[in-house]
Amino acid sequence: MFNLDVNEIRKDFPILSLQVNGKRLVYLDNAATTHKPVAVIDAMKHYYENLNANPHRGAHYLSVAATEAYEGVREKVRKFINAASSKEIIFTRNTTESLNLLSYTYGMKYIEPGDEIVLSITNHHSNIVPWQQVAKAKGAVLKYIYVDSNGRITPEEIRNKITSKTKVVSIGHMSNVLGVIYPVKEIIEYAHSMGAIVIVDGAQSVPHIKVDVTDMDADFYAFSGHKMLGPMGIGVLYGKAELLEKMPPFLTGGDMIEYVYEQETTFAKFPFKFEAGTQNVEGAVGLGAAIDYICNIGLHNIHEHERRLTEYAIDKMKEIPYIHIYGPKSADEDKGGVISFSIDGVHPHDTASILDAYGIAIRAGHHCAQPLMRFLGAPATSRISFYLYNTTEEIDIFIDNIKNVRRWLGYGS
Amino acid sequence: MFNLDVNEIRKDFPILSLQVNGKRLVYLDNAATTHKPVAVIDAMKHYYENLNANPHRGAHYLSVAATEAYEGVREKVRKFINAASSKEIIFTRNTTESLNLLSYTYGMKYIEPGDEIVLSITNHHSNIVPWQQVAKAKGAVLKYIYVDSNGRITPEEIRNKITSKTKVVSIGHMSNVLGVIYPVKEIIEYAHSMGAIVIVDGAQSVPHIKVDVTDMDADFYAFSGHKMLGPMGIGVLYGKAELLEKMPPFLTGGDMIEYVYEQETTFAKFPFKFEAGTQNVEGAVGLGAAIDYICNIGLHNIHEHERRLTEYAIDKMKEIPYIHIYGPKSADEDKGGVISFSIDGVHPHDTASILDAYGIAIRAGHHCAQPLMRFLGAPATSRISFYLYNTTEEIDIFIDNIKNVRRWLGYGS
Amino acid sequence: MDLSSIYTELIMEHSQSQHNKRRLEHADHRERGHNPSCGDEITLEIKLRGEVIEDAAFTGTGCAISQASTSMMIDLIKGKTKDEAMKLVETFLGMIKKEITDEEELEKLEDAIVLQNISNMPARVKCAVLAWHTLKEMFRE
Amino acid sequence: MDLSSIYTELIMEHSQSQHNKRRLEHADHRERGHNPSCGDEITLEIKLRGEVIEDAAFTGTGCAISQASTSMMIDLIKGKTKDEAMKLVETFLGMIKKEITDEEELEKLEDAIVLQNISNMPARVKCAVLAWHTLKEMFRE
Ligand SMILES: Cc1ncc(COP(=O)(O)O)c(C=O)c1O
Ligand SMILES: Cc1ncc(COP(=O)(O)O)c(C=O)c1O
Repeated sequence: MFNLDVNEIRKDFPILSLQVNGKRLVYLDNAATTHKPVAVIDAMKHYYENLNANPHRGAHYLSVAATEAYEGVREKVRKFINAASSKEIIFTRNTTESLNLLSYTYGMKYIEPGDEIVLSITNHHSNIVPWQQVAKAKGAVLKYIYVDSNGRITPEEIRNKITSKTKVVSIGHMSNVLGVIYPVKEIIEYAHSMGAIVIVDGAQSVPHIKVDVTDMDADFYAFSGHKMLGPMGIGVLYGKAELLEKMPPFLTGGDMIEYVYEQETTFAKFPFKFEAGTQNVEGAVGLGAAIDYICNIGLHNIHEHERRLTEYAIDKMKEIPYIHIYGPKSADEDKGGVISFSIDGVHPHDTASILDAYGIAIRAGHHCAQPLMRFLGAPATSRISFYLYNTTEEIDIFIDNIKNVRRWLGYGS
Repeated sequence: MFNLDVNEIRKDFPILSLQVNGKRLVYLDNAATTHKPVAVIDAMKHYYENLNANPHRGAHYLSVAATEAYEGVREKVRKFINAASSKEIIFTRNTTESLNLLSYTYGMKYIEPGDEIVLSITNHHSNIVPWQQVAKAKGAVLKYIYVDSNGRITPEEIRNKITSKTKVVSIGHMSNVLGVIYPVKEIIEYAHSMGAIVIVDGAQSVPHIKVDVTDMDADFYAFSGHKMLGPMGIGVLYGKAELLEKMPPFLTGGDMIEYVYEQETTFAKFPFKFEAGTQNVEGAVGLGAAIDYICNIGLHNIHEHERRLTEYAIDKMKEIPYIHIYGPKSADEDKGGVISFSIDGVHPHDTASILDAYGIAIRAGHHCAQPLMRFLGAPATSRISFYLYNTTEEIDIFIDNIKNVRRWLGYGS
Repeated sequence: MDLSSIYTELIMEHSQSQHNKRRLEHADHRERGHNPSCGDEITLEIKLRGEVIEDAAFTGTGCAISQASTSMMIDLIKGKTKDEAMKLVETFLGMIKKEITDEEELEKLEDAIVLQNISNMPARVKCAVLAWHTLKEMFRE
Repeated sequence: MDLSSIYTELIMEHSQSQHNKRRLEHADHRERGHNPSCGDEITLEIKLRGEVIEDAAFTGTGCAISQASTSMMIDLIKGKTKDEAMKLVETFLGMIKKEITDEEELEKLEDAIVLQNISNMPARVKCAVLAWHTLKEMFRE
């Protein structure tokens, strides 16, 4: 049962009534970051006005309140992604830090010379560069899973690349360029049968589809608060208890220790072992409010709303002969609300600048996915990406102004 | 000219009118974290309602606005600590991450077997444990500068510990237990003459005294936003350009790269090289508002206000025979607004819990400085710490209730 | 939060009385328990006769709550069998977690029942359970 | 922001005209310039006679702004000495940074003066200065 009132939702987002260059903001850059509902902004304000303290460290009222707020969100995140225990939820700054935590700890400890690390060519830089560092330091081999002409990963490709030599597979759940949602459950099952562990980068999936880390049997799962209506500066790393248990710590210092001697230290248990120094409690509280907001609307509604927008946009774009879409050309089940495209004769940066003059925010460039761009043979693309507050009217405005882009560049439309 | 109206200031801090256990909150735990003025809370709200985007990555209006906001704060921080260039300002999550960035990059690259790393026994865990990891990985030697009976570092001790074998000296500018402000300029000068670089942990100093990294000639300087009226989740690392230039990156991924190929990557220049993934722009904006607030009041006024509070508190505490103060017993020029103490016959945790029942927030425990506690022969202490919004009336309330602590524990007062 | 529900006379008596605070000669079991975040540290010693706890004592430092809780536990378990003692530990931990609220059941904890209200002081729960967890560890081995 | 102050006819002409976009046979200098955050990349080639720039051309890809800016720069420096060209580069960069505003001075930039308004589009400044920085690099060597 689809049930999402986008006009009601828009009222919750103050920034959406902003005027940009004299036009109402049309924000189609949600894969980069998302806006915040009043509930999230207010939760942070409430935190600073009523609960602010250093958690875990104090016996006083505020410290207890801050600890409860912080640990309450840990439990909320656990439930949201269906982890077995809230101890398996580590707060980080963002997806990038979550993945670096893994490369520095699991990677540097367990990868050995000749081991293979398998990545997807669609991975974001944050899920490529850290593994290059591990491969270089450890003499391991980096291999890439390539995609077919629709941006999909075939079962054969999985079987070709993931072998008994594979130690780690690290893959994006959904591409931030092509919008394809990958069959991570199948990939994980196969990788496990080969003895590899699987890390899933969920930066683009957690905000938009129901993620169940237990059902998919992911070993690690990473995502960012700011892409799911939450604040900047807070991210999550989920890890299976038995893996977190044996991993060395990452950042060291306050709060992640048991006993510190001049020459030696014993460490706290996970998740605290991985959270050094004063944490971003405000960020966690904001993330908690974002999860509440999302759950209240319902992820199935959000996904369906985005699927409709995607279908609407793709249909309109396909009518325009000088537009080319990368990746799937229909709003299939495995297509999220991200569409990359090019316009004949127009460089993506000009597209973005000209649309901006009409109040329309899109992204142009390599989308932090240069290996994929090279694979696609496009140095840059334009990209629109949706969230629960976007409307078909906004897509109409976008489409209308594509014609203006062409006109400014000296083409008839 | 001293000019600070604490009653006016208190109006800017909503949380200070909170009732805790039926009493008005008396917050004396500012060395742990500080509260936020309306200006800081509003700046973050304003950011999310008007400017929110992923900085550096987009050509659209909001992305440009977010970039300008973020880079504007970088320049503001530069000016605040008088760095030569805003490129020398790296945003991190907190002091702990700033110091870990250094141990992982500078430490792991430049420390060699047999090299000596010199720390102060007063260092916070965040400025000890990372160096233990480097020493262990590299076969280096960790040495400690000890303090005298008043918590001060003598010139002889500096000369004894810092030698031509010393590669890195990492020292807290002000102790979060004893409140002593250390002569970092002199230490840096001597360390440089021995060929060592010096890292200063300014978590406790930057919020309270004027810090000039150029004048003191620090090689690196670290601090946290949340201890200086700013939000959680944002910290700073200052580094000299020539050192940042040659350091390898820390976290890798989006935004810190130039070109990413499947097997290799070239990195951006500093400061971007050290800021991977979507940064905490909201946090930076909040920090910027905090710096404005502090500059508006004036650091000399803040320091003088705190000195008066410290003097007032020490004088009152010295009148009570069963209280013992650790560190300096008068409000000298080099004593910040932090007083650690013990009460005869009462464990610090009981002190903290009982005071909490009267609305008074103090800290009890090891204060993330176990080596210092061991050096002092105290497994735990109680600590009060001031900031610009504290008053002598609050100190009176604290003193009065110390008597209640004793009473609850069964002693006459 | 009502201090008088926690800093009771009974707790003060136990925390100040040193009657269980000593070293045991010829202990059969010795277990160290600690609370890194507080710095509290106790060593629990037990002397058995067969299955029965003939004597028990502790050394170490900590706050009034942890010292009192330890002393109360020792008073409680002396003369009990290991199994009975373990049951009491579970009852105590259940009380603290508010999983056990049945008054009759809780009466078995004798003096230690006064620690029931410690859950109103979340930061101090660790102090109250330290000794009981240490005993559990000891007998698990 | 007024698009017509940036996407001018002149810029469109230059970005679409291919008259400077070719490879130079026997170039004396070749320099690659690039803009990692955009993916723009040009290769600038220069043929000298003595100190005079006899011919110049470029290859590469980029947005309308960077292509036009490159073409305008090439038109401008042809027939100039290296020193004169370097002065013009400084004038151009000074204009973009708004450090040089004197109209007479800016007139020397000929067509390239139309890029003056690019500072209203901060995200695109890098596109406008790419070729000029590349030329500077080339002659620095
Ligand atoms: C001297 C000192 N250094 C470092 C830190 C760590 O700061 P943070 O927890 O913000 O990383 C603190 C505060 O806890 C401190 O007092
Ligand atoms: C698939 C994917 N992974 C990782 C990231 C990095 O996220 P963050 O910048 O929040 O670390 C992003 C977003 O930029 C992304 O789209």
